[in-house]
Amino acid sequence: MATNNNVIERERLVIKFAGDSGDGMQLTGTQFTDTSALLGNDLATFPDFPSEIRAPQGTIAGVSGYQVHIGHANIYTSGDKADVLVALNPAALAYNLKHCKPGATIIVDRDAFTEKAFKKAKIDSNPLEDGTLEHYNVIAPPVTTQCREVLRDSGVDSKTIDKTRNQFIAGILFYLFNRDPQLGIDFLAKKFAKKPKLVELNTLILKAGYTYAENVEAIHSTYLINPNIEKKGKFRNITGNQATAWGLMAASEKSGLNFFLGSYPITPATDILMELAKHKELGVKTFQAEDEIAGINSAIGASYAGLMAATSTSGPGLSLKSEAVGLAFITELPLVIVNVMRGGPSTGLPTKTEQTDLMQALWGRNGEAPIPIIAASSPADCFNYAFMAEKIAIEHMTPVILLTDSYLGNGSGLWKIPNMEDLPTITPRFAKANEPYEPYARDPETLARTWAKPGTPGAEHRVGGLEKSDVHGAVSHDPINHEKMTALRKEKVMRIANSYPAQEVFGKEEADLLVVSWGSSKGAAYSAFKNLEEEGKSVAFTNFNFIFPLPKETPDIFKRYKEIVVCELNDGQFVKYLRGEYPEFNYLQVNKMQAQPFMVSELTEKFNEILEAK
Amino acid sequence: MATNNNVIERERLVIKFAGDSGDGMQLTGTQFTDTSALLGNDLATFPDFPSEIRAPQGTIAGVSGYQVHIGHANIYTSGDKADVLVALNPAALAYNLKHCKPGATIIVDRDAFTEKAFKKAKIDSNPLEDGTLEHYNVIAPPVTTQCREVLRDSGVDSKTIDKTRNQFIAGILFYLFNRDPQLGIDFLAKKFAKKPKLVELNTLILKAGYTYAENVEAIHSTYLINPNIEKKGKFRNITGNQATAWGLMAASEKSGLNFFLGSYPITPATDILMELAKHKELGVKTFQAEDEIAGINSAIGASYAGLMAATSTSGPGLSLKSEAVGLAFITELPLVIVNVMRGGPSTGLPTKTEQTDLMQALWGRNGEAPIPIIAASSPADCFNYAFMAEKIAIEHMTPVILLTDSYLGNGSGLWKIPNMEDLPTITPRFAKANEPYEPYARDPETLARTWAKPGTPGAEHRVGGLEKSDVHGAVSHDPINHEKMTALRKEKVMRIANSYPAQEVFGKEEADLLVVSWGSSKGAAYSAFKNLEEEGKSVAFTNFNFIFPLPKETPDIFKRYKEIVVCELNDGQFVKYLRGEYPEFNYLQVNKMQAQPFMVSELTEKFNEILEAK
Amino acid sequence: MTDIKNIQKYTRKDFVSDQEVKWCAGCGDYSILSAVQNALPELETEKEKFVFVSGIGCSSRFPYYVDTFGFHGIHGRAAAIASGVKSANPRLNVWIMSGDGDSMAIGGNHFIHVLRRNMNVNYVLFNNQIYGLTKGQYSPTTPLGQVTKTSPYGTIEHPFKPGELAMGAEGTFYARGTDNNPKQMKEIFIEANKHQGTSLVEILQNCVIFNNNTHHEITDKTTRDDNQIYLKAGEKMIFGKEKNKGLVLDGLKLKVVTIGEDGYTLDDILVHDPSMEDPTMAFLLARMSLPEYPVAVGVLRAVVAPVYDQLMESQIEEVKSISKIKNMTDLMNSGHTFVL
Amino acid sequence: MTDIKNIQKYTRKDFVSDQEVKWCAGCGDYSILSAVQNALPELETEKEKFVFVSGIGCSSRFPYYVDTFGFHGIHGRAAAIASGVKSANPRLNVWIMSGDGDSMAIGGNHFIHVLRRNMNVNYVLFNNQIYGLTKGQYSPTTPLGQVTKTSPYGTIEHPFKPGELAMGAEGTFYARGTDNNPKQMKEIFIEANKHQGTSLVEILQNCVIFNNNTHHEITDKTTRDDNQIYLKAGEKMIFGKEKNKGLVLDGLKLKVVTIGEDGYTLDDILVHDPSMEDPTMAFLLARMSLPEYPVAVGVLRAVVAPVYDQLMESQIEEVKSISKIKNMTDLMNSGHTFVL
Ligand SMILES: Cc1ncc(C[n+]2csc(CCOP(=O)(O)OP(=O)(O)O)c2C)c(N)n1
Ligand SMILES: Cc1ncc(C[n+]2csc(CCOP(=O)(O)OP(=O)(O)O)c2C)c(N)n1
Ligand code: SF4
Ligand code: SF4
Ligand SMILES: [Mg+2]
Ligand SMILES: [Mg+2]
Repeated sequence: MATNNNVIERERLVIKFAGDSGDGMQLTGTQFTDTSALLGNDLATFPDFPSEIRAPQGTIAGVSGYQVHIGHANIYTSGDKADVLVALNPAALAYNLKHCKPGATIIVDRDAFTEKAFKKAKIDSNPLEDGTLEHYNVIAPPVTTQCREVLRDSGVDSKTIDKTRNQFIAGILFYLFNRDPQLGIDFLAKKFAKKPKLVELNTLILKAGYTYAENVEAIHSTYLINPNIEKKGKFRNITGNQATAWGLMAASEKSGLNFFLGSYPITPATDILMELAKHKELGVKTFQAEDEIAGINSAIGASYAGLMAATSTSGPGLSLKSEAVGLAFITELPLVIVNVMRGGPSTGLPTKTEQTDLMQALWGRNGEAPIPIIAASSPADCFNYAFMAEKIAIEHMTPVILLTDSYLGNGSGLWKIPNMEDLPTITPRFAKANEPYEPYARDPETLARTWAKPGTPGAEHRVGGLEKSDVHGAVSHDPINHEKMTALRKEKVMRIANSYPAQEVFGKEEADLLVVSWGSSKGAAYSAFKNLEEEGKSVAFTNFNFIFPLPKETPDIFKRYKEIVVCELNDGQFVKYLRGEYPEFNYLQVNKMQAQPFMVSELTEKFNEILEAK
Repeated sequence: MATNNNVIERERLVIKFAGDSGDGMQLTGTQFTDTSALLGNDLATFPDFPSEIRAPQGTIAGVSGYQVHIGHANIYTSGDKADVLVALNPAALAYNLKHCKPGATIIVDRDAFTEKAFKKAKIDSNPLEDGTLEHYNVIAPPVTTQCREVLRDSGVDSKTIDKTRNQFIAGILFYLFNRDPQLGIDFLAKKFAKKPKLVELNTLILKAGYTYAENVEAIHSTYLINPNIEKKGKFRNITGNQATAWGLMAASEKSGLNFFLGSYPITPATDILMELAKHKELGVKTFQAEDEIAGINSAIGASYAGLMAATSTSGPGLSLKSEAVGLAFITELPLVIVNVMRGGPSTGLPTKTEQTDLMQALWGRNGEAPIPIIAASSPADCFNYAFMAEKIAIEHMTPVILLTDSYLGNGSGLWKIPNMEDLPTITPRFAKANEPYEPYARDPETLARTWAKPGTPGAEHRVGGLEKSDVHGAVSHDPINHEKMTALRKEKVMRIANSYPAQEVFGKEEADLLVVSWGSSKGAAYSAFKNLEEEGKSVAFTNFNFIFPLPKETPDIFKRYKEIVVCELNDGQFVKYLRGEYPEFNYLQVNKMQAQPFMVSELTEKFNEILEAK
Repeated sequence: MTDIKNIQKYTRKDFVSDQEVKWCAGCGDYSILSAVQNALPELETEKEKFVFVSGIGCSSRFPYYVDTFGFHGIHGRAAAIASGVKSANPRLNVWIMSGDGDSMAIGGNHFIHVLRRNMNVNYVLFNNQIYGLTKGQYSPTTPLGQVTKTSPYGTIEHPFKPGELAMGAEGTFYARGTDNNPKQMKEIFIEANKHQGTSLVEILQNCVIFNNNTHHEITDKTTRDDNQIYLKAGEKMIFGKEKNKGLVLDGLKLKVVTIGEDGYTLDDILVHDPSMEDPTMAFLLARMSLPEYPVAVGVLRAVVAPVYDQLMESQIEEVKSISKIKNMTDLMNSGHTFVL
Repeated sequence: MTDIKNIQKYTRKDFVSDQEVKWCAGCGDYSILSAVQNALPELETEKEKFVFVSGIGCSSRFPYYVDTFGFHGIHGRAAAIASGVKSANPRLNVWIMSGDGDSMAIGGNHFIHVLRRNMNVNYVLFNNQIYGLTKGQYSPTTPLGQVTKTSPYGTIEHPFKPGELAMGAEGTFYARGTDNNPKQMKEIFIEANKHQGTSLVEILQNCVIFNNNTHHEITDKTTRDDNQIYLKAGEKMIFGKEKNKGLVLDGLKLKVVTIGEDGYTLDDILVHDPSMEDPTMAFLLARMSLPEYPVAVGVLRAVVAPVYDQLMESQIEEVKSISKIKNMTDLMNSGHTFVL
């Protein structure tokens, strides 16, 4: 372990890895992340792809990144600006410099800073020499040369050698963070378990990087991030998309129903389909449909057949599904529609994040068709909300829309592995064989109708998209019946709020400012609130995960605060919705339409402005 | 002409024709309507189909109806309950009696009241004899017998003879309304111009009916409805769907652009496609697509190619189009999306009317994509608003949603034929050949971009669903550019409100109650307001046709009234939208979810309740 | 697979629901309904295992009238819904009932994909060459040039032939019947049900109101012997009132010959083999149309091929049998975990 | 139709846009782009009359790179957008550029309908048998059993053959080329452009990243002479390194023979005639696959048939010429009007 005179303890640090897609930045990022977790740090990560198409190497458009935020403190976002930047070529440096803190540590491969590379990156002079990096702490070893030197006699070609460059940097980082390099080597051994040669080469390079760092004078001080002591138990690092998939699967196990996903690939939701497709060992059925419409309709069919069913998509796909969402609603069949939001409108910015599908989720279908909407707030809690969405769908016999987004779906964080026994029960109410069955008879408490699986003798019945008569379910054009059914369907959904957990409010009971966020804005908004609270400001914070129906205590909470500010990554959809629901309050709003997550710093600033303006 | 001692002058009257679909009620209704128009009455009509499928003859489910509201006074709705009911079989009577005023005149064919018919209609005893009709003025000639008698020697079979029954009734009606039967005969001569035999038979029967009425003692008094003197000029009776089609065609002629419709049939919007398909003589291109998605995408293609383009559909079809609406929005191409609303959710009540697609129109697509929304208010003004929708689309380079509904689309009213010269100009701004062209350069006033038709040399450019850089239109993932483009697209749409006509307010400048309606609720809401005004109540009225953006003076109007009540055929969508936009006002609401238009009486009652509760 | 002895003996009546049938008098849909209701008791399947799925259209009202499980879906999506039902529970007996517009206009994509996947369902296509429910617009099977409500000057669209499109989509079963031949329809439905995979049955159906007599030349009792050929496996391809006409192969074309004329004898006539894996013969037979050829009815193609829902089940069973992960607890605790 | 003498002489460069091409190094799309850019100058059409329409996918980025009018649409809808462009203005030269997922998964319905209608457009199908843009899920053309990101245990879906499906949809033109044969691609594009109607050109395209070498056996330079047969109108169907193999008809099947062996001579070998109205031969040729047959490239089918956009125009002209209604004023004042 490094013993450096100058060890700085830090609460939290942001490290950004950037390079071409072939540079192994994703791998190095994961290695760093896993090691941090092993050492007990809390963490959150977020990959940053330039666009769906792989752009030419060495260009700005081709830069792909991976950001990790680690902390002794609890971590709620993947971090604002970077404390440490790893940039494997000039384009990666040029693109990311504006996302670094002043004085940040910058680690580059000096060998990659050639005239040819500058041209590709469209920069005029060498940033290592032209003063660009004057105010940064630059570590610029000749990584390529070093790697080729170390592996000169290894018998592998230089292309293969160059692919180990990232491990030289990893070695430097292990030193810089006062970490035992053996942890990194263990990671490699696991990762490349089937390719011992790769393990050998990369291990040599990692060690070389570490040694280099020990010797070089550029490293004046190293960082120490102590373990997070609030988190105890068994954890894993999980992305939001994986957590969503697992939450659905856990709900399936809990309910005793097999799971079916009908889906069509679309960025950034595809991972959910891919994750679920892996788990045939748990009986998961994935149907990769010909389009989004077939995706949801097949899921409706599976739900009719008595399985726990879901469909997953992103904005444009949700548009295509909207007609069928109405069908699921009027047939009152359980179905979870996962929508991983991305930058819109239309194809928009498909690899970027936004919260712009809220109104679509609320209203995007014909007729009066109110459907419960739930939004997750962190990669890890996607598990819980996916689970909850299924529980509500099944127990209340309704489609449910679960909103996550690119930031949550692709980002990761530490997730405490639950005990299956501790998860809530999920109890489907099926029609029994040879008992009288009325398709639209309802449970008096929830108003849910009874689910009758084909194969149940005596429960033969017909459902469909036409309005049906109360209880009996015959096709009905009777005006009074329509009014009644409309009211019943709505009331059924409104009653879901009866079983919500209490809406959590952080900070003061009464205060000058209540910060409100929903879904994935929570991390940044909460962190900004925390900053203000620490400064002694009169603030409180609440985040909405249950979007429709809203928690009943919402107005009671709102009325305790002088000002309410609603933060969201759109042009003001949630705030407009709140105004429609609770027009008695005045709402301020913070919106960002850059298809990028909020930064804690910008929110802190905004909230301070509001408090000062008072 | 009938000279009856007892002629009652009436301001307005409602006549309902009901029978099996084969009974010619539509024909008799149209004959009566046209004659009324010839005589200068104002009028509105509304057909009432039971369901899309033709149900078995003689059953309640099979009853098809046609209601006409005629007046010396201005007519704004197709009428509440009927003053005169024509019921060609017991089922038609049983179904419609509840829609008749007390004391209404009921005309039936006595011969149709057989045991067999009662069974089909599921009634237990003969309503002509069991007291059911005690409080009505019943005219019950043996129509079938009479017709067979009259045409005994005509050489046609009894099936053909029975099809003339409706003209016997027509004869009675001509007498009852003090009308010259020759008008009815002229109508037949025109209608069956190519079938002289039919004209002959029907004329004989009409005359027989008239004679019968002259003699029968059941007719104590006859009605006279004087010409409406406020309406002057050349009129025609037009349905909302036809008026929509013609409004689009008129816009095409005015703009000098050929017209293209990409559409897929769906009730109740199909008539628009069918009407447009007829007008190849005016160069109209109709593309009956394989589905709604192809319908709108072909229209987007046609718009890109430089034609005036539209797509027409109803609720579920709008859902399917929602992804492509976003494409039209981000490519900033002119396109009118006509949505003829029907009962939802899902397939719902496809032949019935509702205003439940407002929120879908506002929000039904991914990302921030604000699109202008216009709603028509009467069958005749569908022409103007369709024209306006195209004008806005073309001059502001944006898709526009035009909302009508089943009530407007299938209903009809008198429409004053405009002079083409009097219609506003429509001026497309096309790129010129061999001049520099930037796809996202904007007109400084409207912010509209310039339209560049393929075929224009030098204007070659690419558009698409991905976010584009300001001015130049290259694919852009730049965060700041995205924020800017989002704001520009919104601002462009908001500026459309600069060119709106003033929002009309009827009644008092300041009052206790402002009645608010939108779209097709106008007729009933206005009539109810008129009732109250005549009673001297402190009321005013305003109707919204421009839904998004709202007229700028809206809050200034609202603030002049103590109470605001919003009437709409849904669960409260417009009112929720108003609350979101102008939360400073308190809104009362009247909603109806019976997939039936408002009755003037029920609104009058509600408004009175509100005024009294104060 | 089903345990036959436990299945009660059903009659037609067991499959008649209490809903009033709401088609126009004289509509061809009635006879299709009754042929299906006649066939069901012979399929040796418990009543509660049947699921009828439809889209929207006159024909799509079908499920309401059969007293089994039924799903009246949305326009064009019957095949997608049915694919979900069948994948979810391969032990159900799933029928898709759909019109030419429902299947080949808005539903065209699901139509070709369900065939390609070879989902084990029975697919009855009611081909009346018109949109009935919406009152008479042309459909993708309406003949070129026909005047309809949306083609007042005649359509300008070349129509699909359903059987041919099915071959193009690699369909494994295709049969054709006519609405005025209930006995034949019943036979075909029974065959369709036997087939493992997507059994497409096109019924030439008459819409009396909006497209009356569109199939008249083919189906009329006075001409049908000459204008139809009923193909049966293993039998000669013979037709005609006198049973003296037959089909022979002439290069890559079929040719109608009269037995005993031009030197053709019974031996020259082709023998029908719907089980040929190569779809070319079925393609030729499906394409036959008047006046050059009689229209083929009966089972044109029925070949053995892998079935989607069965592959899905067996893949799951296989993975289950070899995986060490038996439940969510195993899964969540597998791989990289950290104890803090 | 175009006035040829007024058209300037273009070179490839005229069709290169200023946008940076963003495909992976080694992607087959590059050579397709350059083959198209090479073909365009020879089509005797003013540059501003070209419109390239695409959906979404790696391949669908194509329009950005051609310096003409371009529309990068939404996923699966290129054919629908292009149908609108072409119907609106039949004088434009419209190209659809679309991937196997874009065309045959989400866009399957528009694909079969544009073929059926025979809209006069050129349709280039980039078949890499994978979803490239979304990073490697199986597509409707991925071979059964292939492991991909969404089929970790192998797909259970039987794939489409694009040419066969096109025949099923009554397509009038079908050609196949390979991304590593630019000269041939250029020839095919020129032929496609000549054809009046929907000219479907399938290019076997390599996705180096997610499905590398999927067409390797067919396209590899060392084996392609034996594994491909380049069909040319009026020429014998001969292939092989030694040009000694050929195709003959054996009943309803094609058979590969060696000239000079088993008694087969050059005379026995079939002559290619893409203009045969009957699609059966094209169906057989399109279906040929390894190892039994070589894969057919070149123009497999090109037949004359009515063209949608032309019919639309002529129907309008005809009605215009006979109608008394010349403008809206005439129309609004026709029929039943009332002067009050
Ligand atoms: C999304 C949607 N689009 C359009 C319609 C209207 N629609 C209902 S059925 C139908 C076509 C019916 O034709 P077909 O499938 O041939 O059935 P048929 O009535 O002839 O039996 C149409 C266009 C609809 N209900 N939903
Ligand atoms: C409505 C919608 N659904 C899904 C997607 C995601 N998506 C984009 S391209 C694509 C498939 C691409 O495959 P292909 O068409 O074969 O093109 P390739 O990338 O292989 O050239 C998918 C699933 C999308 N953009 N929009
Ligand atoms: S409209 Fe045609 S298809 Fe529909 S029920 Fe009537 S006859 Fe049958
Ligand atoms: S992912 Fe495949 S298809 Fe897409 S650009 Fe790369 S190599 Fe080409
Ligand atoms: Mg049909
Ligand atoms: Mg592909």
